[in-house]
Amino acid sequence: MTGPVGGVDGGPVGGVDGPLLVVDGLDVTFQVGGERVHAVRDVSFALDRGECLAIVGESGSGKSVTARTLIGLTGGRSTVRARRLSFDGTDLTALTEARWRAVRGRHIGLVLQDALVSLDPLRTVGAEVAEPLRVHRLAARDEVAGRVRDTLADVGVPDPARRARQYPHQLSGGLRQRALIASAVAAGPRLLLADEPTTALDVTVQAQVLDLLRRLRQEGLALLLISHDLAVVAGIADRIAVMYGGLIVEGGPAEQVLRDPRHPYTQALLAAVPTLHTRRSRLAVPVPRQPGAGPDGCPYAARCRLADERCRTELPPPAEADPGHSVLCWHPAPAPDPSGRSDPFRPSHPSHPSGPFGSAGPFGSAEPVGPAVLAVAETPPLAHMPTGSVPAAGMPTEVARGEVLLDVDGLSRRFRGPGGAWQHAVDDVSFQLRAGETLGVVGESGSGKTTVARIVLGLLAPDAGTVRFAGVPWNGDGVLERDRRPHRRRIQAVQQDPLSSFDPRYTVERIVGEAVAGSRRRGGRRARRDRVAVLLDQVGLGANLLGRRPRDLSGGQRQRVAIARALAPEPALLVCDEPVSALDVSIQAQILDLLADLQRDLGVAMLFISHDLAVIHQVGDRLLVMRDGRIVESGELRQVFAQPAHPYTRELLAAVPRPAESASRAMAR
Amino acid sequence: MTNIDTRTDIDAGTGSSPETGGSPETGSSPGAGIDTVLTGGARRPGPRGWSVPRPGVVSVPRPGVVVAAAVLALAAFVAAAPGLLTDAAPTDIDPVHALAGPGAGHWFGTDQLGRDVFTRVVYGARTSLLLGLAAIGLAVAGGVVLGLATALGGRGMKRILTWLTDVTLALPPVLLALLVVAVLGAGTANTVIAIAIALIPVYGRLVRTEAMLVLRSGYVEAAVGLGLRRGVVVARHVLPNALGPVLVLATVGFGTALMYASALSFLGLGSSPPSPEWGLMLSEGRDFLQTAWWTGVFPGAAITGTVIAVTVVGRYAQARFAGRVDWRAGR
Amino acid sequence: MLRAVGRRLARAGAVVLGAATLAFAALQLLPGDPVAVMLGPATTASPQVREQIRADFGFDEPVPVRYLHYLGDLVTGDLGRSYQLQQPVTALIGEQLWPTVQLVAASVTLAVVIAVVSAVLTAGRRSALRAVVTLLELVALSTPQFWLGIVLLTVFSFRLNLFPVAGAQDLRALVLPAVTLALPVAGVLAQVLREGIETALEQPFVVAARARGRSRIGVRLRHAVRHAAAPLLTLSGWVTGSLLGGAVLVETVFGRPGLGSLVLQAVASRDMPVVLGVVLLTATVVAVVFILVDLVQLALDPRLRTAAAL
Amino acid sequence: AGLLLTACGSDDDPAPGAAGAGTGATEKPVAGGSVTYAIDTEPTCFDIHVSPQDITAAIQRNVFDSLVAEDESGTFHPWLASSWETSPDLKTYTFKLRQDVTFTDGTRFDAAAVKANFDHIKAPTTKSRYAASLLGSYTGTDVVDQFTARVNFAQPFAPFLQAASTAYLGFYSPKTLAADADKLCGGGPVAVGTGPFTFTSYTKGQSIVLTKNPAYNWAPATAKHTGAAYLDTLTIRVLKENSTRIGSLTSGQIDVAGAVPPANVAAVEANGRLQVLRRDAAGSPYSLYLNTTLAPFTDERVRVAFQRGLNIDQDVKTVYFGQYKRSWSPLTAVTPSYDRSLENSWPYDPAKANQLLDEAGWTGRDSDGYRTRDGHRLTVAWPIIPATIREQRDVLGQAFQEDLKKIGIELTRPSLDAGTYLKEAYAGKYAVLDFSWARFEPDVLRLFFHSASTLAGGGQNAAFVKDPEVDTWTTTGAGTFDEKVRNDVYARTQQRVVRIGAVVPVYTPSSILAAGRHVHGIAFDTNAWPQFYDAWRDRK
Ligand SMILES: Nc1ncnc2c1ncn2[C@@H]1O[C@H](COP(=O)(O)OP(=O)(O)OP(=O)(O)O)[C@@H](O)[C@H]1O
Ligand SMILES: Nc1ncnc2c1ncn2[C@@H]1O[C@H](COP(=O)(O)OP(=O)(O)OP(=O)(O)O)[C@@H](O)[C@H]1O
Ligand SMILES: [Mg+2]
Ligand SMILES: [Mg+2]
Ligand code: NI
Repeated sequence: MTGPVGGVDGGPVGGVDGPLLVVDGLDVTFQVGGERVHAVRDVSFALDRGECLAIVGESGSGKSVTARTLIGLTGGRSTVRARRLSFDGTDLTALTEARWRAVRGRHIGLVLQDALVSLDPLRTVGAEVAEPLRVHRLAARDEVAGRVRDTLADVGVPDPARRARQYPHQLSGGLRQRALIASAVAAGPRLLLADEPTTALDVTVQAQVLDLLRRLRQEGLALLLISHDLAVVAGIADRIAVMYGGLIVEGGPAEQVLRDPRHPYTQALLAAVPTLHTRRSRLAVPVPRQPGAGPDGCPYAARCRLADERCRTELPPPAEADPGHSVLCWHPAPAPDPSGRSDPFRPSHPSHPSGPFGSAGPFGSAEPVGPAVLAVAETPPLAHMPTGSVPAAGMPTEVARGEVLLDVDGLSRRFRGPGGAWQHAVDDVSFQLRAGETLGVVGESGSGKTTVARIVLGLLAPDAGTVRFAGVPWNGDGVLERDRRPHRRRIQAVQQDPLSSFDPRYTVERIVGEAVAGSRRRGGRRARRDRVAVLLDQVGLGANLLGRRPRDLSGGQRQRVAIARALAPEPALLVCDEPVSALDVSIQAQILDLLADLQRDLGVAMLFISHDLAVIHQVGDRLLVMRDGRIVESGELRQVFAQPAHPYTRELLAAVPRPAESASRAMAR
Repeated sequence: MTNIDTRTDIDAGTGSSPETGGSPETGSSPGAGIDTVLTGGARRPGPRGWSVPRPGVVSVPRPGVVVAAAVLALAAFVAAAPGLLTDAAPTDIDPVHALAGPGAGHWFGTDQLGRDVFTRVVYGARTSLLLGLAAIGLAVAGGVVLGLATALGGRGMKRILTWLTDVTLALPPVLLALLVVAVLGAGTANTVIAIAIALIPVYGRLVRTEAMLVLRSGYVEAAVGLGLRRGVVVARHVLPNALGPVLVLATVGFGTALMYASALSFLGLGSSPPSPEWGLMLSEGRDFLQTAWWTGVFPGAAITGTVIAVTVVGRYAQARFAGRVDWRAGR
Repeated sequence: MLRAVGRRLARAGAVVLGAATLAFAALQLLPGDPVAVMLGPATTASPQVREQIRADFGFDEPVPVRYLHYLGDLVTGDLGRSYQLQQPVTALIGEQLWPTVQLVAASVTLAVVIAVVSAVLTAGRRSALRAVVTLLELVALSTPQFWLGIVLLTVFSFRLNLFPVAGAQDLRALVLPAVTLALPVAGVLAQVLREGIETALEQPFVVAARARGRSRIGVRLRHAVRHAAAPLLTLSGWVTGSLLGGAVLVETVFGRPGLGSLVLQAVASRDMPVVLGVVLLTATVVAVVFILVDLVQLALDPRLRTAAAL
Repeated sequence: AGLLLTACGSDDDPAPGAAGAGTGATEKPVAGGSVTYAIDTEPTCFDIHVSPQDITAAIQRNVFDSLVAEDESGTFHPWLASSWETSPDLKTYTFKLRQDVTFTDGTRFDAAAVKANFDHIKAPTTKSRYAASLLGSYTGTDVVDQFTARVNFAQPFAPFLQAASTAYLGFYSPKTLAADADKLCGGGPVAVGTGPFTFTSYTKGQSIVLTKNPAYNWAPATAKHTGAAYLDTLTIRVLKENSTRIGSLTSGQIDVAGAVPPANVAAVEANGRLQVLRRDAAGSPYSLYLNTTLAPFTDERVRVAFQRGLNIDQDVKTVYFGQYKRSWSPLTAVTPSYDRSLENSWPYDPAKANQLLDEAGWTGRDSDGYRTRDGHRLTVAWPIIPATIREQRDVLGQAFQEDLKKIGIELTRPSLDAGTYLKEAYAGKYAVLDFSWARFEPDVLRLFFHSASTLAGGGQNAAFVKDPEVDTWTTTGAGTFDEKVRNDVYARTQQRVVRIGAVVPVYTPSSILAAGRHVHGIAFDTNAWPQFYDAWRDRK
C-alpha cells in the first residue's frame, strides 16, 4: 500500500540502508508554568532492525519522554529539537500531524508505561486491539475479529476469542499487559517502544512478558525497551543506554555496560541491585549530599562520589570507552583489568572521605565495596550455590536467636470478593518467630501477605486462629483492643508507602515524637526532642529534617523516618510490609542496608514481607512462601533457596531476573 | 471529577477498580455529585507516571484568582469596617431624595425611601457575609457531627444516619429550606437555620467520606499501633485531617449559602427589613428594574461578584489542596 | 442484575419512607393551632366552624394514630386534602405536574446541549475563548436565578417583545423560563464535563489510542466523551434537585403554573399537606433518578457490572 | 375581606362607580371580543361561601348575582330581589324575587334557592370563613311562596342588606349545592350562578376563563346597560410578580393589569396607549392598632405620642408615590358615616410627642438615643409575617421605625410565622398589629373596637379596646337604619378611638388598574372590585 510516508511504506523491507531508527541530538523541553523543564538533553542513539536497545535510568530521567517523542506524542507544552530523527529513512521531524498518524501504530508501536490503565476501561479488549487495524484500514470489517484473535494468540493470550470480548478489568495484570502489547503490534509495526512493560507485574508474570518480547524480537521486531531495572533488561537487550537527568550517560553493548560500567551512576545502579548472590552484603554506596550542578553541569554531580568543580559547571564530552561503548563523564572508570575483575573505585579515585554520619554511624565506613554484580559474575548458577555465600566484611552472619516471640496458629480470614463470594485471603497459616530473627514472607500479589501482617499487628481480627505475642494472647479468640493497647508499643510496623503513614500536618519531629511521647522516657519536650534526634541519627538522618513535613522529604528519607518512628517505642518486633518496593533501586538498597544494620545493633525481630525474592534473600533468616492465602513452603532461607521443595517456589526462583546471567552468557559467546 | 466524590462510596461497599484514575462511584446514593457542584470539580492528578506538575489546574486562569482574592478582601474589609467607606447610616431615610439616580451625592443612587444605596450595599456586606458565614458554619458544624458519628458509629448508627442523610439529600436544598421556613417561619435567623439544614447532609456526607479515608489511612494505623486511645486518635488525626478538605469546600459553599439566602428573600421568606441585606435589597429592587435600575443592580452585582470571587478562590484552594489530600487515599 | 435493581429499589423505598416521615414530623412541629394557621389572620370563622375543621382534618386524634393513618393513606396513593384549596393533594399535584415536567424537560435538554457544546469546544485548550466561556459559566451559576429571570424577561420580552411574558400557553412561552432554569445548571454541567474530558484526555489509554494512530478528534469521540459522561451522570440527582428547586423561583418570576408555584403558595399559606405532597413527590423522583442513573452507569461502565453483582 | 384584600380608587376620579375608560363615555359600546386581565393573587379557594378573600369575590362577582345592589351613596337597588321589606325590629327581611332569573344550568332562581344558599353558608360543614359571619345571627329562611323569601335573625341586624349585596352572599344553583358542594373551592364549571359570565375553566397557576352568559337579562340599576355582557370571554391571568404583570401590559401581552404598584403608575400614565383606573377601598383603612393592654401602651400618652410621632403624610407619599391617600379615621373616606372632622386633626407633631413622652416619665436616653424610664428602653414590638407582606408595608414600616427613632421610641419588627403570630399576637403579646378591612359599611368599627369582638373569637379588636361607650355606639349603629343615629354614633366612635390612641389610621388602600385604551367600561363596585359586565373593547 502506498502511505503518506515515503520510504516507510512501499519500499522493499530493508531497502533503505542504515539503521532503522536514528536519533541524533534529541532535546526536549517542557514549559511548566513559568519554568522550563529540560527533560531530554542531547540524546543520540541508533537502532537496527530486529535489535533491542534498552534505556535504563531512574524515575524522572527522561526515558518515557524519549519514547513518546519517537512517536510524536511528546505532549504538553513541549519543544522538541533534534539534529536528526529518522525512521527507516523518513525524517520524523518533518512529519505533519496527519502523516504522524499514518506512522503511529502502523510502523511504530508504543506500549505505555502504565499497562493497567493504558487500555480504555470502557471498551472491550478486542476493540482496543482492533483499533490500529481499523484506524489504518488494514483489515476488512469482517476480518477484524479474526485478526484480533490471531494477534492475541500470538502474544500468548489463551482463549483469545473469549478474552477479546472481555473488558480490561476482567483480565489479570499479565494478560492486560499482553493485550496492550497485542494492540501495539497488531498492525505489524517494525519498531516497538515498550515503556516499562513489566514494572507492575509479579515476577512470574514479568518473566512471561519478557519472554514474549524476546520472541517478538526474534520475529524481526526492533525493540526499544525502557526500564528502571537493570535486571529486567539484562536478559533481553543487545545494547543498553543509561539515562540520568535527561542525558544518556553511558551506552554500549549490553554485556559491556553490565560488566564494565564506566559511569559512576551506572556503577551505583548495578551495585544497588539485590540479587540472589548479594546476601547480607552491603548494597549501596553511601553518598553524602553534594552541591548540585549548574544548568550546564553534569546532573549526576550532586550524587556522585567523584564529582568535582568541573563536573558541576561543565558537561563532559561524549567519549568512547571501547568501540561502541560511550560514556559521559569526566572521571570514567578505566577499562577492566585483564583478569576480568574490576574495582573501578580504587585505582583512579582516592577513597571517599568520611560522611556526615561520622565513622561510628552505620554508614560511617568509608571502606569502598565493589559492585556485587561484578563479584558474582563467575559465581555458579543459583541451583549450585553453596549454602554459605561470602558475607561482606564486618557483617554478622547470624543473629542470636531467642525465645519464641510470635506464635501464629491456624490463622484464617475471609473477605467478600467481587461477585459476592467469600474468598480466603489467609487460610490456615501458622508460623513462629523468635526474638532477633528475621522471617521473610514472599508470595505474589493477593497471596495474603498483607492480611497476615495486619492480623499480626492487631489491626484486623482473624476469622479463626490465634496470635500469641511474647506468650500472651494477642489477636483472635476474642482478644480486645483494650487488652492489646498497653503492649502495642512492642510491635511496630514499617509500611510500603511511608508517606501515607504520616499525618500530613505533622512535622518529622512530631511524627517521631508522637511515638516517643508515651514511652517510659517520659520527660519534657526537650527530652523528647533529643530522643527524636537520636532516633533520626540512628536511621542516618540529620536533625535538620526535624521541622520538615513528610511531603518535603524524598522517598528514602520518608522510609527512614518511618523506621525511626517504628523504633522509637523500642519494639521487640518490627513488621515490615514491602518496605522498599515503592523505592528506586538505589534507595531501596540503602534502606535494606539500614534495616540489616539496625537488626544487628538492636536485636529486634522482623517479619519482613516482600514479593521480591531477591530482597528477602538480602535480609531474611527464615522464609515463608505464600500462595492463595496458604503457606506452601517454609524453612531456613538458604535451605529453601538451595532446594526449593514446592514447585511454586521453584517457579518463583526461576523467574527472578539475573543481570549477571546475561552478562556471563554474553561473554560465553 | 473531584477528588472527593469519585472515591468509592464506602457504605455502598462496591469497590471500584483500584487501578483506574477516574472510575465512577458505584451504588451512588442520592446527593452524590453535590460535592462536585460545590467544588466545580478540581482536577485529580493522573495516575503515576503522568502526574505532571501543573500549577494551573484550576479552570480559572491565575490572574482571575488574584482578582477574585482582591474582591474577597475588599468585601471582608467593607464588612469589617463599613463606617470607613461611608458616613451615612444604612437606615437613614430621606424621602425628598427618593429614587435619585447614581451621581455625585449618591454614588449608587437612592432607594424608595431615599436611603443611599451605596451605604446600604456597604453595610449589607456585613449582614450578607455574616449570614453566609453563619449558615455555612452551622452546616459544617452539623456536618462534622453527622459525618463523624456516621464514620465512627456502630453498624446500626451508621445505617440510620446514612439513611437520614440519603433522605435529606433526596430533597432539593431550596425545597428543604422552604420546608424549614414553613415550619419555623421566615426571618434572618430562620434563613440561616434553613440554609444550614439544607446543607448539613452535604457536608455530613463529605465529612463521613473524608473520615473514612483517614480512618483507613496508614497514619491512623500507625497511631493505633502506638497504643493511643480511640478518642485521642480521633481528636489528633481523624478530625483535623477530615476537616481540611471540608473547610476548603465550605468556601465554595459560602457562595451557595448567599445564593440560597437571596432566593429566600425573593420568595419573601428571607431576612427581615430594614437590615440591609443584599438578597433583600435585590429582591426589593426588582420592582424598580424599569424605573430605577440602580436599586437592584448594585446589590445584585455585589452578590454575583462575591459569589464568583468566593467560588474562584475556593476552587483554587481546593485544587491546591487536591495534591495534598490525594495520597491520603492511599494511592 | 436483578438483585442490583432490587437492592436499589429497596434503598429508594427507604428514602421515600424517610421523606414521608420527615414530612409528617415537620407537620407536627408547626407552631400554633393548626386550625388557626389554616384559617389565617383575616377570618371571621366561628368556633363551630373551627371545630368542624378540626374534626375534618383529624387534628384531634393522637399523633401516632395520625401517623399510621397518614402512612396508610400514602400506600393507597392518598396524600390528604389541602387545607386551603380543600382539594385532594394528589389531584392538585396531578394538574400542576405537567407544566413543571415540560419546563424541567426543556431545561435539561437545553442545559445539556449548552454544556456539551461549550465543554467540547473549549476542553483542553488554554485559550482566551476558554477563559471567557468559563467566566460566563461562573456568572451564570453565581447570579441569583430570579434576578437572571427578571433581567432576561425585561430584555427579551418587555423590551424586544420576542417572547410572551408569562404563562404556559405555547412553546414560545417556554423559552425564557427554560433558559433561566437551564443556565446555572448548564454552567455546572459544562464545567464538570470539560473537567471530565480533560481528565480523560490525560489518561494513558488516550495516549495509547493516539499511539495507535487515532486522530485528536477520534480520541475525543471514541474514548474521552464516554469517560466524561460518567461524572456528568453522578450529577443527575443534583440536576434534578436543582431544577425542581429552581422551578419554584422561575415559575414565580414567569407566572407559570407548576409544582413550584404550588409549593410556594402552600408554604406561604402553610398548607402543609400540599407542601408534604410535593416534598414526597420530589424525594421519589430524585430517588428514582438515582436508580436510573445507577443503572445507566452500569450499562456504560463495564467495571461496575462485576461489582454490582454484589 | 380583611388582610388579603386588594382594594380601590381615588377621589379625583370624576366618574365614581363606573370609571369609564378614557373617552369611552361618548363612544358606543361594541359587543364581542375578549379581554385578558392580570391579577396578582391567586385565590386559594373559589367558593364565595367559604373564602374570605377579596380576590375570590372580585372574580366571582362576574359569575354570581346578589339579592340587592348598593350604589356609591349607600342606597340599595333591586337586583335578584325586586323589592324587600324589613320588620321594625330589624330581625326579619322579606324579599320578593324576580321571576325571570335562571341559573346557567337552567335551574330557576327562587326562594328555595335563597334558602338553600343561606342554609349552606351557615352549615358548619361548609366551614365558611367569612360569609357565615355576614349572615350574623341568621336563624333561617322561610320560603313564603316560590318567589318570596323571608330571612330571619335572632338579633336586630341592620348591616344585612349591605351583606346581601356582596358577592359572598351570592347564589349557587341549588343543584350545584346538592351535588358538588365539596368541589366549589376548586372553581371551574361546577360553580354555576346567575351572573353575566359563566365560569368556563380554571387552570391553576395560570388562568381563569369566564365566558358570556347570553341569557343574562337581570342587571341591577347600578349597571350601565342591561342584557348580556359585551365581552365574549374574560381571561384572568395570575401574574404575581409586579414587574411581570406591568411588563406584560406595556408590551401589549395583556389588556388590563390589576394591583398596579404605585411606583409604576406614573410610567403607565405617561404611556399614551394606557390608562389608569382607580378607586379607594371602603371600610377600614390600613391602620396600626396599639395594644392598650400592654406596657408601655397602657399609658394613653405613649400611644398618642406614637401616633403623633409618625410622619404619615410624608411616609405614605414617599412609599406610594402619592398614589395612596393617608387616612385620618378608622373608616376610609368613601365609607358611609365617615367622619370628615377628623381630617388634619392629629397632624405630625414630634414636639407634642416628645412632650407627652416626657410627661409619661420616659425622660432618660440610652446610648442608641432611645428613651428610657427606670433603666428600661422605650421599645414596642410590631410583628411581621414575611410571607404575607404586600403593598410594601414592610418598607412603610421601615420609614416608621426611623420616625419613631427621632422621638426616642424603638420600634422592633420580629419576624413570625403565621402560627406563632396567631397564637401570640392574638394573646396580646405584641404592642402593634396592622390590618386593613374592606367593606362598604361602618359596621367594621364594631368588628375592630367592640370589646366582644376579640381576635381569638373571630373578631378584629386588635387594640384590645374595652370601652363601654364604644360598645354601646357600635351596637346601636348595627341595630338601626336611621342615618342620623348611625352617623352620630359612628362619628363618636371614630373620634374616640383616634383620640385615645388605640388606632393609627395610615393610608387608604386603593385599587389601581391599568388598561389599554382599547378597553372601555370597566366599573368598580362599592368594594372597589373591577366589574366587567359593562366592559367592552374596540374591534379592529
Ligand atoms: N508533559 C510534561 N510536562 C512537563 N514536564 C514533563 C512532562 N512529561 C514529562 N515531564 C518531565 O520530564 C522529566 C522526565 O520525565 P519521564 O516521564 O521521561 O521520566 P521517566 O524516566 O520515564 O521516569 P519514570 O521511571 O518515573 O517513568 C520529568 O522531570 C518530568 O517531570
Ligand atoms: N479489606 C479487604 N476487603 C476485601 N478484600 C480484601 C481486603 N483485604 C484484602 N483483601 C483480599 O484478600 C486477598 C489477599 O490480600 P493481601 O493484601 O493480603 O495480599 P498481598 O499478598 O499483600 O498482596 P500485594 O502483594 O498485592 O500487597 C486479596 O485477594 C485481596 O483482594
Ligand atoms: Mg517513564
Ligand atoms: Mg500487600
Ligand atoms: Ni377582606
